[in-house]
Parts: sequence; structure tokens; C-alpha cells
Amino acid sequence: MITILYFAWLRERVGLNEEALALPGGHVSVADLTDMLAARGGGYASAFQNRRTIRCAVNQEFADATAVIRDGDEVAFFPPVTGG
Amino acid sequence: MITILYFAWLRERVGLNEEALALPGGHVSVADLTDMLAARGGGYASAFQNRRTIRCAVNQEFADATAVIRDGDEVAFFPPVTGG
Amino acid sequence: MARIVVSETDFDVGAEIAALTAGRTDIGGIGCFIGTVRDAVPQAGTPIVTALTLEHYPAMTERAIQRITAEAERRWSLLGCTVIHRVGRMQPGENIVLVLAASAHRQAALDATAFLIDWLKTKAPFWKREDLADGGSIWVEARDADDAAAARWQTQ
Amino acid sequence: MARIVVSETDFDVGAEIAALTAGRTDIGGIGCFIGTVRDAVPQAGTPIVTALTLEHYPAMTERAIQRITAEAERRWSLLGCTVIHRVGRMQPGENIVLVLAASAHRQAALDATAFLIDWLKTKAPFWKREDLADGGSIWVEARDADDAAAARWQTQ
Repeated sequence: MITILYFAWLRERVGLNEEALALPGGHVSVADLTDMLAARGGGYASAFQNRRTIRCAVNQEFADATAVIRDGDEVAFFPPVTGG
Repeated sequence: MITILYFAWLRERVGLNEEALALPGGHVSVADLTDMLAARGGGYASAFQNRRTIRCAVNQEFADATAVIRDGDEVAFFPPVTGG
Repeated sequence: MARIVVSETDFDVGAEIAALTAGRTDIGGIGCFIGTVRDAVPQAGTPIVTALTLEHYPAMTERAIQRITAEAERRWSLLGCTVIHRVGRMQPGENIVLVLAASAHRQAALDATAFLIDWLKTKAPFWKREDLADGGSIWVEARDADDAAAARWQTQ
Repeated sequence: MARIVVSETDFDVGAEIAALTAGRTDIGGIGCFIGTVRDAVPQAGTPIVTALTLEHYPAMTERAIQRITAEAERRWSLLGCTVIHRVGRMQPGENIVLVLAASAHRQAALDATAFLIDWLKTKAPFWKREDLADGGSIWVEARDADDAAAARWQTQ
């Protein structure tokens, strides 16, 4: 199982703060996980429709589309940060 | 008459905070006034020996060596500033 | 070692500076930046923001800020460094973020301050939502200018 | 219109920031620089400065600072600007100078702050004398680096 967190407007569109997901093959790339989530349609499709506006962190570290997610990881999806 | 003020180590070398001086021709350049003062010898010669380290203001405005000093003016000599 | 605080509570700039410099006589300059809630959005210019909400990623936030302050301490000889970032809901005029950087020399203090706020804006997991006078709300979009400001420091 | 103070009295950074921002909701960022008395001279590194005395040219000082703040207000859209410079004798660790610049945008606030301190160091009639642990005293020499820092702003 992995934990997926959503922040800002991704959280609002998906309608969840977080969820658990069983990984089919034990690991997956960020890009493939994004495709899987987008394919769910509805709020997920809306949240993930424009990949350019989505950032990801794996285990609290920024990660790019090629990063590998393994069982037990915490994955977060969010828009580009706007603090400061 | 003009008023001449000295600051920082120029003040210490000259030994005066300020003095009054009658201008011979009613006006003089900063460079010529500097020469006149240096020619007095003693503390004045010591104060004015290295022109590169001396700055001048006429009537509370920074002035270069070619600036003209007229009767009634306030002239100040000091080293490069070091505040802030 | 930097002082890092992520909190809903407002900060006291004077007290933070006093804590940073207490008992020290080797500091020559302290750079400081305070970000505050503005009631106008850049596009409009008129006061239409009624509140700002800062969301963050709690498990990641302090670690991300530690990375940023460690990088500042690697690049400049700092004698002290403080980053306080508020989260939650704030009114126009309230403080959002405080950056302090102390050094023997002013240029290091000023450069480190600019670096810290530039990187905080682009490399720490915070998101701003503005509540508007018309009852709606918008998520603030990341600005290309912020990315460019942060990228200035990459070449050093 | 900038707030300019030249005084022997210490300043309260928190109170100055509060005065600059009181009742305002259009400010997005406040840049701040505080210069303090350091007990080490650059050449030595060890604590040998026992006191610092700031001499100035009273009839000229405020006018020179007004020129500098007016130039900052011409270059950047500032919503507030404060310059406080102390004169007289100070101990290591004490405040010497405070610069505040407020703007809708952080880059303007940070740039104006750096500009103000760079120009104060090279265009306002202050002179520093350091009393040393060996009983002597030296007039601080102007640094080429300060002239270079001030000259950065000429090309803009």
C-alpha cells in the first residue's frame, strides 16, 4: 500500500485529503501513477488534466515524473508552491 | 569671509572644528583653497598632504576640486565617508 | 543552526531580532524580510482580498525549510538565521513570513535574506488561497518571476 | 515621504516597523537592514574594538539622507521608507543604522533596502572611529568594496 496526499486545488478537485492505494506491481513511476489516477475520471480527471501544473513529492522530497514509488511510500500531489 | 569646517582625522590634524577665512579675491576654487591651507604647514600640511583621501562639501553639498567657493559660503573638508 | 518555525501564531520581529543577536558582538549586519497579506491582487489593483489562507504539507514543510537554510549557511558566513512561516487564515495587513540573516558583513546578510525568501517562495510546500470580496476564492498561481528570482541563485 | 532620524538614541526595530505599516493593507513586503557594532576589525578577526564613535556633519546629514531616500522612492514604488542613523559613542553589539523599505512587491522592498544602505555608506557624511583594546583608536577607512556596491546602482 502507498499513501497519496493531495494539497490545494488538487485536494479540492479530487475531494480527498489522502487515500491508500495498493500498488499492482509493487512499484510504479510518478508518471504512471498520475496516469492511473487521471483515468479514474470525474474529480481525478479534472485534478490531473494539465500535468504541467502538477508537482509531486515522494516521502516528503520533491520528485520528478520518472521517480519510482515503492510499497510503503508517501506520495503527495500539489500545484506549484506559492508560499513566502 | 567663509567658514571652513573639518571632520574626522582632518579635524584632528588641523586641530580645529572650524575657522573663518577672508577670501582674497572674493572667490576661489576648492583646489586652490586646499593649496592655500596645505601651505600653512604644520597640522594643515599633515591634514592636506594626500589629496586623494580628502572630500569637500560647499554649502552642505558634495563638491569637486573645480567647484567655486564664494564669500559667505560654508566649506567642509573630510575623509571619504564611512557611515552605514 | 537556523531557527525555523511553522505556526498559525503571529511573530514578533523585534523579539526575533533580539533572540538572534543576544549577547553577540561579532555581528555587523542583519538582513530582514517580512512578507505581509496585501488586499489587492496584482491584476486588479483595488482592495478585493478579504483573507488569505496558507495551506502546507506538515510532514514536509520544516524539512524543506531546513534544506533552504542549510544552503544559505553553506553559501554565506552567517552568524544567525531565522525563518518563520505562518499557516492558516490571515487578514490583510497581517504578517505571513519572516526571514532574518545575520553576518559580520552586510552584503552576506542582504544576499542571504534575498536568497532565503526567493527559495522559500519556490521550494517550500506552501499554497496560498485568497478569499475575495465577491464571495469567491482563488488559489494564487505560481509566478514565472518567482521562478526567475529563485533561478538567479543557481549559478552561484 | 521617508522618515529620517539622526540621533544618539538607540532605535526600536519592532516599533519602527509597526509605525511604517500601521493601518496599511497594501504592503506585500518589508525589507530591513540593521547595522551593528562589531568588536573585530576585518584585518585581525579577534575582538579588539572596545567602542565605536560616529561623527557626522549635522548641517548636512539629514539633507544628504533625504537625497538618498528620494532617489530610492524615484526608482521603486515604495509604500514606506525609514532611515535611522545613530551618532556618538556605541558599544560592540549596539545598533548603528536601520533601513526599512516597504512595497507591494518583495523585489522592490529588497532592492530598495540594499540600495539605501549602499548609498548611506558612501554618500552621507558619517565617519567611524574605533577605540581599540590597546588604548589607541583608528578612523575606519572607506572600502573600495563599498564604492563598488554603491556604483552597482548607477547604471539603473
